[in-house]
Amino acid sequence: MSDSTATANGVETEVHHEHPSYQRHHFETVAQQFDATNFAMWLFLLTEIMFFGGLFTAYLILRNWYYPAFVEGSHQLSIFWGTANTTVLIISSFTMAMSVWNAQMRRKGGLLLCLVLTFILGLVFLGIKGIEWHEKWVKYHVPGLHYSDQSFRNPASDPEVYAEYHDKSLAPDMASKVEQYFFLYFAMTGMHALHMVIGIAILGFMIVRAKTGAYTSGHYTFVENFGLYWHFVDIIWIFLFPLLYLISRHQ
Amino acid sequence: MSHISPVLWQFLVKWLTNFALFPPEASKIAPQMDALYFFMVLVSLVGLTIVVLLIVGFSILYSKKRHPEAVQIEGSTLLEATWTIIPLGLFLIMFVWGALLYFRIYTPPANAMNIYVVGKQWMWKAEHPGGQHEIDSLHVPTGQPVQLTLISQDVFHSFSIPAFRVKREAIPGRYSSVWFEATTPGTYHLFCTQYCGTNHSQMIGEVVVMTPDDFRKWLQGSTSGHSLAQDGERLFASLSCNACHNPRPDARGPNLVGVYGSRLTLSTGQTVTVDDAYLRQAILNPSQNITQGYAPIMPTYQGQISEEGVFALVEYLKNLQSDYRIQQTLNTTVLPANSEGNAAGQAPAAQKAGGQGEVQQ
Amino acid sequence: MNNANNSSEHEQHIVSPKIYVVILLALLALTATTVAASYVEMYVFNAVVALAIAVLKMILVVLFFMHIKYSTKLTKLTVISGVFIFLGLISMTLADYVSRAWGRW
Amino acid sequence: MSAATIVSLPDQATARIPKMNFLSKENGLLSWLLTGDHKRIATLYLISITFFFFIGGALAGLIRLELLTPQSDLMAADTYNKVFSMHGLIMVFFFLVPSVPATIGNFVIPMMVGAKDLALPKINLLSWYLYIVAGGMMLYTMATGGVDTGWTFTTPLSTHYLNTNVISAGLAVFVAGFSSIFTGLNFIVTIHKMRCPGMTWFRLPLFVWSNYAASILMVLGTPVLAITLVLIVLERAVHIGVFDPAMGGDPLLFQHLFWFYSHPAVYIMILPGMGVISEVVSTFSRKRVFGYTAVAFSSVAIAVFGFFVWAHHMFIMGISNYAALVFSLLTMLVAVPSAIKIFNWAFTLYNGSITFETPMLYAFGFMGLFTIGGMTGVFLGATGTDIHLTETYFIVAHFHFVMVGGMLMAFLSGIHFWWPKWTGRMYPEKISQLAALITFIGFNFTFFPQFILGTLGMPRRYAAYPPEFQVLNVFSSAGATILGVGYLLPILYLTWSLKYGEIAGENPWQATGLEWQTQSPPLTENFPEIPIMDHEAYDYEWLERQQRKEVASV
Ligand code: HEA
Ligand code: HEA
Ligand code: HEC
Ligand code: CUA
Ligand SMILES: [Cu+2]
Repeated sequence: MSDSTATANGVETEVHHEHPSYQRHHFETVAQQFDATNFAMWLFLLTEIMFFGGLFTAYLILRNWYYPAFVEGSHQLSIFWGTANTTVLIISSFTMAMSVWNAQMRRKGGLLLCLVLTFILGLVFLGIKGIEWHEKWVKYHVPGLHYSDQSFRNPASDPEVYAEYHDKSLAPDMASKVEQYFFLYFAMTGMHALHMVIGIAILGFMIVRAKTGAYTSGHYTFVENFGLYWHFVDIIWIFLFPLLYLISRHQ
Repeated sequence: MSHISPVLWQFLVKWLTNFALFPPEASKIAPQMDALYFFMVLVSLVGLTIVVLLIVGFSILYSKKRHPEAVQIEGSTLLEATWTIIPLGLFLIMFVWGALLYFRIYTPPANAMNIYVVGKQWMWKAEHPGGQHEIDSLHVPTGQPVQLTLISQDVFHSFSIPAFRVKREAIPGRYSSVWFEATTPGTYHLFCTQYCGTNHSQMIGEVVVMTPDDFRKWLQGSTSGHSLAQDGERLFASLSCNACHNPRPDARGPNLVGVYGSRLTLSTGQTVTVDDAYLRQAILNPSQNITQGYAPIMPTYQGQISEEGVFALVEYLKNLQSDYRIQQTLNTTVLPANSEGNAAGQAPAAQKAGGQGEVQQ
Repeated sequence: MNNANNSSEHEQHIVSPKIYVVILLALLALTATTVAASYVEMYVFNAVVALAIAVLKMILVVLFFMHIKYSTKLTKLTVISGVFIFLGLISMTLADYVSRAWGRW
Repeated sequence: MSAATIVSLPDQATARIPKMNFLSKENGLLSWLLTGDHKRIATLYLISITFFFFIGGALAGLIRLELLTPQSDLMAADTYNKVFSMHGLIMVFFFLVPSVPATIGNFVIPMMVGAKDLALPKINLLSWYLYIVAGGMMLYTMATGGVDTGWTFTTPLSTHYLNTNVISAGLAVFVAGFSSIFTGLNFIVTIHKMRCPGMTWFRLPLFVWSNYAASILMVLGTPVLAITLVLIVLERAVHIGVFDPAMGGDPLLFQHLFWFYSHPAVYIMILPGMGVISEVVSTFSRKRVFGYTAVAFSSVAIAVFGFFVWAHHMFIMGISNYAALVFSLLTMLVAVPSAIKIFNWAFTLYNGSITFETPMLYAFGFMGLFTIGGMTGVFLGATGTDIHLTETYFIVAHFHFVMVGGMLMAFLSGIHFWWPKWTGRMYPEKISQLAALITFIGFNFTFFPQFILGTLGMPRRYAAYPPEFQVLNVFSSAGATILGVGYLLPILYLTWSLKYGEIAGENPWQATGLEWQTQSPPLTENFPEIPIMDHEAYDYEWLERQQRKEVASV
């Protein structure tokens, strides 16, 4: 969101007669610049809310219609991995918040550490997601591409899940609706993962720049705004986790 | 030019002699619709006149020549309240009036005669209860409320009869309905008004309104020999519905005699009234609404029955008032249970396991 | 140059790490709760509880990690209006679906 | 007209275009392609949307040509379907949505609020690039066979039954959507954070208010369209999805999501135009807008209520009748603020001192035509009459009255109004007044017969129609030719005026907005120094005092 001008060290931001070099020409004060970019970030997050809003609407309606299918679909997800991923993401949100704090306190080492941790946690999240997706692929649960509804017409054919939930077999028409569940599952987690990928890319960029001390000389707008983005992505997951994994477990 | 102008001239003459601002009023609802329509036209004209008068009047009165110096005014709460409240009032009248019409058009009376209509790219097929089929045309009598039950086989279509002022979308996968009562014999346009692909503009036909006598004659002249319900009965037997839905004490499915119009309690605890839409749903997506006390063992017939077939079954079930004939078919043909050639059908074991009739979320 | 408007406002409220840690622990605890709750058969309330916890977690993240608690009215209003329109989309769409079952339509 | 105009041009013999201005500051293609200057980006936008307007217009010409005769003889039905689909898509997403905001709004909003630039110049430039990418994708779609979904992408038609370029068209609109989101976002931030000292909310010109309202719609509405298009593309790609009834999805869900954006989008299309009208009507009647606050708040009211009426596009599509009632009621409510605006503008004329330059003529055209278009919208908003009128030419007439008679008129009004500021030169007055007149006449000829056609029941999107509708269609096509001339004229004389127009000077209209208190064309940073706002908007007395002071000091 904000500019990427190199930052001169030691510029006193409180002095207004001299503009620090990171202040863009069309802003009157640094405060104004910070305010404006911060507000812009929030507005951008609003658009993101609405973006996911469409998906949530679709999910709620279909879940209402095809509840039994959604139950068996969500039995295919692993609560263990889901919880692990939630934890990972929450911790990464924490390290991101700490990054902002470190930038505010102008502690370069701390900032770097926290950014790197966030980066790694983001990768871990994607890794776990990858494991889960891979399992879907192996079990023919990728709608449209690699799909069979065998496990729902005949749950016993999937001994692992069957042992845990003792699912009844679904009537064929209901069983076919599980594909809808997985379609939404992939659409939602896929969109979320896409946001993670973008976030991680930006994190990489920030780590490089943080090494040069870019954010620890008083101008930490970029870190703060990126933090907002990261937390937002976290919030999306906070909702995806119960929606996809938790709320449809009981028939 | 010279060879065009006579043509153009003919046109204009023809048009001026047949000039119309609105289509013929050939149904009972049409004059009511037109009343509201003309009320709205009137309000619009008055509103437009006021706006134009204000603009023209002020432009003349206060043009720079006449009125070189503007007088600044802040506004006027009173005036502004006026032109907030008056339009609001008028709009609310239109809303209420419109809503009344809407409910009238989409609420068929109980004594309406039902015609089934399937829309598909790019034709309309109508099925009369007496077994008469029509393509791209619809014959209806005057003086008799007619209800259309519409469905689309592929994409959205829209069944529009401008002379009746009614229109309803034919939705894929769901019944919709509309009704009218024709008043004037004649032939009227039938359009598909929802864009439905390449030949959307060819998905047209005609609605022929006849006096009841003529209509009766037409019905007799175009019968296909068996009624829709008879078609349905045959399907009911050949798809072996009667293997489960029969009056025997050990029947696996509920008895369907008199089910139409009754209230059912579902396994979720909800109650529903059985109408056409519910019957269709019960046949094609049986596991979506499980009747209380039964197992979800009914196979789906999605993809095995055409929409016309479903219409026939629905019509049959609607008129199913006694067990007698089901009993008959059962006695003459021995039907293997669950033999509907459903290659990918459930494993029998799974069906046994599915003996869960419990009340649950 | 006239920098008359809100010149010396650059100091952002700095949230102390202690609060961050507390929030982190709260979030983890809530995660554990929601997972545990999902194992209990509560009928409709499974969804209600899980979503309530998610909303709670969201509020914590928004208020503290995202500093809304310390930010201007405008930012608060922005967030609220976003949530409002989001709920509008969902509730009015669902209202259509729910009310279809009411009558014969 | 010379006797009764307010044009106050500098002495043409000595007048010069200021040497330093945003156009002359730097030269070379790169200085344009990498610019951060909102005025240059606005210029880029102006050129690009004009280009797309003429493509859309040429397609409209084809539509009208085909509809001259009842048979589909000029082109086959599938070609016709592609033509109107491309016409709708291009006109809506590549012309009308960005028309006033991205060009005029981009150009004047920073000046109006007294800022040097929009808050996020790079995002602004990015927005233009996204637009160009999207436009390129659209042209690609067109070149490789077009798309025939209609601009509404109706499922399941678009997802399973057509084999045209739905995916590339969908992605083009997706990208264009983000361009629009970024423009809106930028405006909101600028209006909140970049106002000059003394510029309180109620001193903002109404143009800023209405663009603010439109921006809210862009930021909150467009993403829903984006995700809907993503779902369509996925559904087409993997043949499974939530909109497909055969798989248990729901095509109505698509309608809900699509119209959740596309109804607000029609207000995105009209609100900025309404802002233009406020400026123009006030300036040429030398009066403060009657009931400033009411006009300002009505914009916001339209934006907020506008979000909750979307299902009036689905009245016969099988939504529940109760929902239809609610949405119909809300539609009636949202129509009221528009009525308020019309009357407030009319009363702005009262006791004014009115002159009739081209922008004012277009504004009058707007008021008359938008009243008709809006009132016919109410016909459609009432559930009962909608049953008869929906999906017919009545709708086509309705939306062309509001979009072409409304917004396009407002756009032309604004272009003429700010042209002197933009280029430093006047457009030729007489011929432009003629063009305005031609447009008005041509417009009514083209689209008024369509109301009658629609009432008679002629369905829209028909390549062939019953012969009894021909005469009215001939009228309509004839009108379109006149209209085409009316739109070609401005292009010609505006281009001409770039070189030969009279020098405009700072404030030819004697208007009060801050943008008029600086040189034309403005400096790159708009003002020599940041202005301080010490008077209300539309304070013509302040302007007079100011000028007397200047005269005195000379
Ligand atoms: C700029 C674009 C624009 C604008 C501003 C509007 C404005 C309005 N529109 Fe329109 N509309 C479209 C563009 C627009 N529309 C498009 C593109 C479609 C078709 C989409 C498609 O299917 O392809 C459409 C379709 C459409 C429909 C759907 C029809 C259908 O599919 O069945 C409806 C239904 O309610 C509707 C209603 C309205 C209403 C009530 C307004 C109101 O906001 C109008 C308010 C204005 C006024 C009311 C005028 C001012 C009033 C006065 C001066 C008062 C007069 C005096 C007295 C009452 C005394 N519109
Ligand atoms: C901003 C929006 C906008 C604008 C400006 C226009 C402008 C015009 N539109 Fe368009 N129109 C739409 C938006 C718009 N339209 C939409 C959204 C649809 C619905 C699509 C759908 O159903 O999916 C539609 C559909 C539509 C139809 C209905 C098609 C159908 O349903 O079958 C018609 C028919 O007359 C039509 C005509 C015109 C005409 C004559 C113009 C004129 O105003 C254009 C005038 C401009 C020019 C003529 C260009 C300038 C001149 C030249 C380039 C020289 C060459 C000129 C000639 C050869 C004549 N439009
Ligand atoms: C394998 C046995 C079986 C077959 C074959 C079968 N059904 Fe059913 N049907 C059931 C059962 C069990 C129910 C009740 C549970 C439910 O609602 O799904 C039922 C319910 C219904 C209902 C809902 C009404 C009610 O009272 O619940 C209709 C209508 C119906 N079936 C029609 C048909 C038709 C038509 C066919 C043939 C095309 C058919 N069925 C074939 C077992 C069967
Ligand atoms: Cu069927 Cu149009
Ligand atoms: Cu609308």
